[in-house]
Amino acid sequence: MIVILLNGIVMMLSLYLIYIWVPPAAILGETSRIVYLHVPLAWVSCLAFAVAGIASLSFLKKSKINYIVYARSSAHIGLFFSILTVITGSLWAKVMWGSYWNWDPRETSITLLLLLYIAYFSLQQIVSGNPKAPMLESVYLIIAFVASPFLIFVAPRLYPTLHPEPVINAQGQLMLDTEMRLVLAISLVSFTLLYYILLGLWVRIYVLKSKLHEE
Amino acid sequence: MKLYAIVTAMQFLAQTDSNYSKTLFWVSAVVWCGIVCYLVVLHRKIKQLEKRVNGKK
Amino acid sequence: MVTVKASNLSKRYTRMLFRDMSFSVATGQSLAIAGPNGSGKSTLLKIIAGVMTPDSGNVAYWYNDKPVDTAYIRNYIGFAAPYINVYKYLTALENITFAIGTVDDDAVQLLDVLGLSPHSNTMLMFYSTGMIQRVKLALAFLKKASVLCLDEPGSNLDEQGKRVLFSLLEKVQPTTAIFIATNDAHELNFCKRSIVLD
Amino acid sequence: MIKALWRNIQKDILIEFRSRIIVSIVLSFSVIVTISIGFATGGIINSPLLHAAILWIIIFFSGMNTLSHVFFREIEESTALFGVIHYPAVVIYLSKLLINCCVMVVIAIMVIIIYVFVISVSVYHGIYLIAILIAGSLSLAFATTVIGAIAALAGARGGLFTILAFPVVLPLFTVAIQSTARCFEQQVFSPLSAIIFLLAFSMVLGMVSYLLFPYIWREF
Repeated sequence: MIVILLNGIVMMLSLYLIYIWVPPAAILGETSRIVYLHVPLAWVSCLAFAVAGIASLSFLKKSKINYIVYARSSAHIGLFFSILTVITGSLWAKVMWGSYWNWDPRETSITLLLLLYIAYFSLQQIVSGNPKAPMLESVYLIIAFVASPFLIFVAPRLYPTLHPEPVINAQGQLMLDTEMRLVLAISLVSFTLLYYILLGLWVRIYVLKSKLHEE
Repeated sequence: MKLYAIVTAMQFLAQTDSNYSKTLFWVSAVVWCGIVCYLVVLHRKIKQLEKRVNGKK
Repeated sequence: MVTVKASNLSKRYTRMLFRDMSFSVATGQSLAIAGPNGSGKSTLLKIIAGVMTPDSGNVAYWYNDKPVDTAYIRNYIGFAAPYINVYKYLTALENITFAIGTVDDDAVQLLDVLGLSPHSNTMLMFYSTGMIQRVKLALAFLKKASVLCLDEPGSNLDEQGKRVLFSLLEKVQPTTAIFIATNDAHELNFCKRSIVLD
Repeated sequence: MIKALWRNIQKDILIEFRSRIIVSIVLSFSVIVTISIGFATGGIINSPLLHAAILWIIIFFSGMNTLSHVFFREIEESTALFGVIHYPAVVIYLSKLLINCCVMVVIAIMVIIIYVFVISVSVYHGIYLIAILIAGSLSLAFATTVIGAIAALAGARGGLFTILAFPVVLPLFTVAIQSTARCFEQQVFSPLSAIIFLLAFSMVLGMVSYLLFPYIWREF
């Protein structure tokens, strides 16, 4: 319960800071506030993916069933947040560069993450009856987990000729001064706490589901 | 869960009275409604499952 | 001299197949596993052969009183069962070279005894089920392993085939530990000891 | 170890050539797609990047039809247990991996020959092109072999395999396309960085798959 309360307070604080307190960035004005939402969303999707990868790895090592529950729950949250990130990203790109989609390296890596989640869940659907399902899922997740850093090396080299360098590269290289950086940090913390709560909810769902099947 | 409902309501209030740009409004609307609905859906799912588990015992 | 020691094995699918199953079989002994269909005979045999892990308990292999690492158990086991399919696009000899490595004169002689030598160069897709069963038995016996696991070895065999099977079993009995999962009366009383799964 | 590996490979090669499923699928797929693109564009595509993209898409999708077939046949005819009782899972993995590599390299070479024949493309750096094609197809095989096993064990025919393999393979896909595009341009360039990336990618995934494969290829 404390975590929920704590997160409630931090969330409200970050909300207040984002929408009212922090000074808008030089050129972008109001829309620059979206950074404080978009970046944490992307961060949580990656965090969820990493947690799912590590959970699958430990499931392989110790093959205790609750690790696979963590991997699945974390993947659920990751899927939801990566969808949100893609939506907010493209909405914002509409303003920044005038088109909903223009192959910015950040966008492609998040989309790849979304593709990975979709692939993972389609696998999960198909193997749900199979006794080897947990093993198949975690092996695939580990393969994806190992392959994903490679894209980070590839992303900046992606179609370098077509990619216009914006005044402010909207994803991360924003010239953040101290206040903005502080607000971003708080927002990141509040979203991570939110992730933690959602993880607890999903784990609860899986535990209840397995209880149901057992009887 | 009610906490989040209040938080989002407050956020909308902060929105409407000041002249923030439309995109910011849309983006925050998408984000916050998404999260709140997600929480509510999960919460209801848990309640439902708990009812069925207790029902079975 | 090999000993296969199983200690409180248990395995559960939708229902508990068997619980705390313990036995020990040494070279020269044989154990039959009987029980109605779906009682877990094959599962138990797979666990003994090291191809499936039990929910609890374990199977220990001792060769000349030295424990055998689980990764190398497969070299000590000859396994023939209806659920182990041979490659239809390969001929009998090719299957043997794949599984055993070389087709030596023992192999040729055994194929002759099993009446397979005239067809040993045709693909198994053209074989009858009885002949396929004989190929499977040949593969298990040719392994010359110190443990022999057979799941319904007599299935699809005609009288002459069964006679050959029992003569082979008698021949290898002194030097191997034999496990047979079956409901066939003749095979059951071939084995000295037996377990019944319900 | 080597003898065991050779026996597995020999078995798979014999079966593949006798059943001739892979060979017919691959040949027909790559020929049909290349020719249809030839028809559509009348053989005139000016941008090198487009050439490279089309080339790699053909290679990727013909690979997708075949790479999981090696495992799927074992599951379909339930001969997997037969292999497992005689050989450790790693030997089975290595033999299937080598077969997939050969299949992919053959696909790549065949596709490039048909492509150059059907669609007028000016290749300025032939040797580089071949090197990148081989490195790319090898890394495709390395990256997707275990995913092929997963798709086969999941019991889904081709569709699932493509969905699962695409996001994992995307990084090397983009690098391969970019470096192949440069082969169709005049100015000199060194494909070394691309080839190193492709091989590094496949080494890492190959190693991880080597460790993971025994966890899924058991208990049939």
